[in-house]
Amino acid sequence: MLSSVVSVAFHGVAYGMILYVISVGLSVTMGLMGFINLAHGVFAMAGGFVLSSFMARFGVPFPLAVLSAFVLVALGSVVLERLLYSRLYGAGELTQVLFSIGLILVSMASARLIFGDQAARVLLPDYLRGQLHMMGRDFPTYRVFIIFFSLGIILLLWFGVERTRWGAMVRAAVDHRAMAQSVGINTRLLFMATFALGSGLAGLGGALGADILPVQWAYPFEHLVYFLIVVAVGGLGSLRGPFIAALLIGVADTACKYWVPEFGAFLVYAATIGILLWRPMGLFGVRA
Amino acid sequence: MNMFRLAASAALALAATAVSAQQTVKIGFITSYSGLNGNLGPYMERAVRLYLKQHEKDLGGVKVELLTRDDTGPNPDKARQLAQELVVRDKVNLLAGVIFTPNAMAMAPIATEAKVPFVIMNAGTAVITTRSPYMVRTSFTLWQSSYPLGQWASKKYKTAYSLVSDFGPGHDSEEGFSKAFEEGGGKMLGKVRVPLQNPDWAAYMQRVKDAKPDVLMVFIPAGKTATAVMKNFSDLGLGQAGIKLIGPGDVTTDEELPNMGDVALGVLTVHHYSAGATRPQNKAFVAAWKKEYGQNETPNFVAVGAYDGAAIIVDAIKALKGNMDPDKTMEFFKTWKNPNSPRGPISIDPETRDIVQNEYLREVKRVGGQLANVELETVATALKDPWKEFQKKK
Amino acid sequence: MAFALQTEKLCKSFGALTVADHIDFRLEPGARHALIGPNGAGKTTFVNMLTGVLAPTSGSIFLNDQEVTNTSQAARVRLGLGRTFQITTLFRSLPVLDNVALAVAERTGVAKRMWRSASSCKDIVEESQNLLGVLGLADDAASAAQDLPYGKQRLLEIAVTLGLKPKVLLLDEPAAGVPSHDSGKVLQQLEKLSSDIAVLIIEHDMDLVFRFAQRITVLVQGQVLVEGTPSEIAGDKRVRDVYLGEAHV
Amino acid sequence: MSGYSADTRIRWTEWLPWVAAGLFFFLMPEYLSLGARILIFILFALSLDLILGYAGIVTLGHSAFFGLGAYTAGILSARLGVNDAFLQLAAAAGMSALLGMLTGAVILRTRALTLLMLTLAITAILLEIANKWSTMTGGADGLSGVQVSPLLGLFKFDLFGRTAFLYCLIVLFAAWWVVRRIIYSPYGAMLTGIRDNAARMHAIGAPVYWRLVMIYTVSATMAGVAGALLTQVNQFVGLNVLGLEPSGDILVMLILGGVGRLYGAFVGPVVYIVVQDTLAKQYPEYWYFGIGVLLIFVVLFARGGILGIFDKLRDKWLSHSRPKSSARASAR
Repeated sequence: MLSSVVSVAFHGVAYGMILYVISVGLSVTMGLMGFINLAHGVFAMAGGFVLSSFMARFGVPFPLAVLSAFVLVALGSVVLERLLYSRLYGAGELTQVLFSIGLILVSMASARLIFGDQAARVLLPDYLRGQLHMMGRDFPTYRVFIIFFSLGIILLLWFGVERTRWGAMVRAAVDHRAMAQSVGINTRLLFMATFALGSGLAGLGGALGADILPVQWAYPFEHLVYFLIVVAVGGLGSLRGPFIAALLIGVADTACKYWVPEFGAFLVYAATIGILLWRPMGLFGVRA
Repeated sequence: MNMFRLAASAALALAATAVSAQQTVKIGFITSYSGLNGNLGPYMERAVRLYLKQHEKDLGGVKVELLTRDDTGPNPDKARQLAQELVVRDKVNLLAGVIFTPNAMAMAPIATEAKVPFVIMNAGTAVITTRSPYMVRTSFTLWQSSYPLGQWASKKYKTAYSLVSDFGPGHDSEEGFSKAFEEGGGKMLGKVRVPLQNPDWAAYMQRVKDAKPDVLMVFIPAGKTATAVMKNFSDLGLGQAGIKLIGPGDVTTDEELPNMGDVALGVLTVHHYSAGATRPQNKAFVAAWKKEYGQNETPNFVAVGAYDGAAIIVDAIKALKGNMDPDKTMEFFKTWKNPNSPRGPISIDPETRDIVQNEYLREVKRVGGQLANVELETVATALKDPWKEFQKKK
Repeated sequence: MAFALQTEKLCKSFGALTVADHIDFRLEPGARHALIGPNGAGKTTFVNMLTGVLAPTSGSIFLNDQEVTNTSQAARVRLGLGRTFQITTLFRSLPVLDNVALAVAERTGVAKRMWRSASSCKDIVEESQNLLGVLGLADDAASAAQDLPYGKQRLLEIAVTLGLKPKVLLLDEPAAGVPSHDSGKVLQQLEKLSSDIAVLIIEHDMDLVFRFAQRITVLVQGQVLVEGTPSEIAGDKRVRDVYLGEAHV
Repeated sequence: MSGYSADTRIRWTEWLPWVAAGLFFFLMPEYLSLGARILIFILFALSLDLILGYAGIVTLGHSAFFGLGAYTAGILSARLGVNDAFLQLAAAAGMSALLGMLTGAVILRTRALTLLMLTLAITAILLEIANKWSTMTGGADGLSGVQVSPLLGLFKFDLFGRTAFLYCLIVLFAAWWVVRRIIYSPYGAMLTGIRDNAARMHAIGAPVYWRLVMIYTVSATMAGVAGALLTQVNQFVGLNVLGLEPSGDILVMLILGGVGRLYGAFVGPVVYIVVQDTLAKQYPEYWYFGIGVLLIFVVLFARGGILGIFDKLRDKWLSHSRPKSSARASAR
């Protein structure tokens, strides 16, 4: 019993980490820019495809391919932000919903045209395969890697937001947008940089997670609900909130599947409703 | 640039057949090009087009027109609307295609009411063909593969666990396998049904691992889900824990094998078709496929279901000389036999209008640097859908 | 005699910060009463407690001798308490007429009706037009509220509240943001208000306060400093200290 | 354009949809099944417009009511043998109203993303129930065996979809009439007030929350009727009537047509479904590319949806003849 608790916690945390790395950008862009960006999953999908095609076609080693996923997706998102998103800041949530659904459809069709119907092929390097044996249980090496790597990213991110000048500006802009503008923060540049970072992280998450959440052209729609739940339950504009929420969802989902698989996805949705009724702003929300 | 090639080849095929067109047989072809498992539709269409292209000269001047429609995934009302339009507006002689069970079920009343023969080329829930006397199936049922799988497994293993997707075919597979396994003296340690769209598989695999069965039977719809399952099976070390992975052929469909990589090696499945089968008819089929659609393309079980579906239609047209009276067509369908399908000899059971075929035990092996499902033995010959046979006995 | 509005030992604190400290306040029927005080004295908090936007920490509120400390905002409105907002709060995209009509319909209970057409509710439309006429907005009835000049928006704000036929009217800085040459117009309209209505005005414009009010309460740091007639207040040294002190700092 | 300044007489342009539907029936008899599908989605969009366009409630879970209505009608026939069309409609309306009232009472105190997620979670849970409770709902295989007796004992649902089309048209007409009355009523005016400024509505003494629950219930009822129609026309219910996808689709259709203007709910589904149907025949694997481009185009160049374009053109034209356009209570 105890050992199965350990396993459930472990798998849940690994899954939660992926969810967090993908979704945290969404929490920040939605909190900072007030943009209901349903198309966030597009960036995660792009990350997965970058990883897979770099490794399969150009023989790029795994670590470099992961890095490329982050960089390329971040750069690509800047183009989108300048061309499209920036025109719609403050355009009303309905317009943003319509736009982001349109973007999802276009990117799904494009991904299918370019990459075909199969899921992105990810062949992990040998040193990340197999199991680690600890405490009388086996733990898949790749998931252990995901947990530690994501933790590193998360700490780096938190440090950046809590301790740097850029972070201070972001926090100021999230809490008091008008004030931030009036004290001369270049919100245009700030938004762009933040958007790029958030999307880059999504790309990174999509690439890292491609072995667990297979990346295929239908990806942005399939996982949308989970990303949204993480953000809504965690609270907009917060870094900690979605982290707790992602872990909660990861562990709850895994526990439910392990012990009471006949309940399917009930638990996650019921928990979402419960938490949101208890705390309508999410666990750590700055604004609803 | 799939789209353009497809369109071009379609245009060519039509132009070619149009030369001596006195008579036209219209086929309303509904399948899934978009949405969940939208990747399967193109296999179906390509197979039909390939067969028509190979056999258009045998048609005696009768022109075949294929009207393709996208039902956008498991979307029964859409499928029904399309079928209705095809029948009413386009006045098709036949309906064909369909990946998903609910779509086929929703279309059944149309076939009955309009008396339009309906060739099901994939959807595999056993009960479908009972819903309309105008249905015939050229694909498979899940009982056909899962029941012999259970029989075979019960001879080699003592305990089993089943993991299936939570929808009709999944339920069929679970029931077929466990019935046979338990009849053969085996013991089911557990049965889990998994939501169709399930993000993370680790929890289920852990559950199975902790139950320590001899063998794990998996059915999930073909495609990327299968890859995810295989990877998790290997990541969690179920193989090292001494658990054998088996299933109907959907777990190791031919086109997904490259994505799975070495983790698939040694997986045993029972299915009616493998692209790697060495019978000459199949080699010819695979070669023609690669010639038509590219060297990296491989047909799969969806393709063969549709290929034989096209065969039954073409044979009917030949026999009836293009006069597709619905009842005569159905009479022809009911006695149809094809000893030379890429999957071996097949026929239609006159009573149930369902496919009768062989089932093969296969193992994933490396053949010439590529992974392939290699047929080891024939575990069932000329097998009728076991579910319907059991229903009769009741 | 019943008071139109009365508070007893009304307190509100946010954590360690006390913004209302045992306020005892009385508004007589038909009164013209002003509440003044330096910035941060707690005037807006006080108004928000009176109207039910904020719940007090302790103490009680009475409206015509009826305790309303815990009743909802909507219920207080039905008991005759109307308020305007410091920051203009209108139905910006709706026509001026509808801004008032919504309030009138709410008061008369017509707003719940789903089955007849709004524009055929002659009594509502006429009453709204009359109110607009009284406040000099008759010609603007068809414009969107957001298209009005700011001074007129302040008047519309009052018109909406008057549509509720309040017994007690709380005016939260009615002239805020209005150019000084226009604030006279606002005052003019205020002076025309029926004497049945008890008016409590919160205002920074001292000129307006002293011309309009018959009694003045001075609030400082959440406490009532002094209350009296305009001339008493004008002569009060403590009040002068507060304002002069503020002016010098 | 609703409220106390509105002219409530039916303008000649408002008859156009009905004339078009009539012409469609006679001129395109082969497209009637597509036509019935469009009518059903118009009704669904209309119900959404009532809460989204007029009361400002943004939801990703409106399929909960559509789906419940569809399953209620289906289960009534396939499991309980009640085949009377009007009984099925009434039952579907009743169940959806009940669900609307119950869920509305719980969730309508929240706003924005929270409300969006709560509505989404509710329809997702219903989807799970429909999937798991297969003895009642048929699960993922769908519920077949639904039958509808001939209407009034006379009109059978035929293969050409004539009866289905006219039946849907009549139900839609009735719903349109109800919705039109509501939005021009004091209640409708009050709803636009809530949408425009909920805080002000509180301050003039409106019990905002209960008013929202009420209209949410009305809207849910109507969505339930739309769902029941889909069941009756198809004689089948599939899981695809519940969950995120149908909710998102109907939201897109409505915004595409134009929100809060009554006829946006007519234009949106017509354009969306016709474009989808046409593109899907040409490019079955890539049709959603075209839809996506259409949506982005509308967002960038035609805020306020397709009807918004007409408004802009009219305003431009009017601005030549009149100095200033009058206030319009149109959508954001």
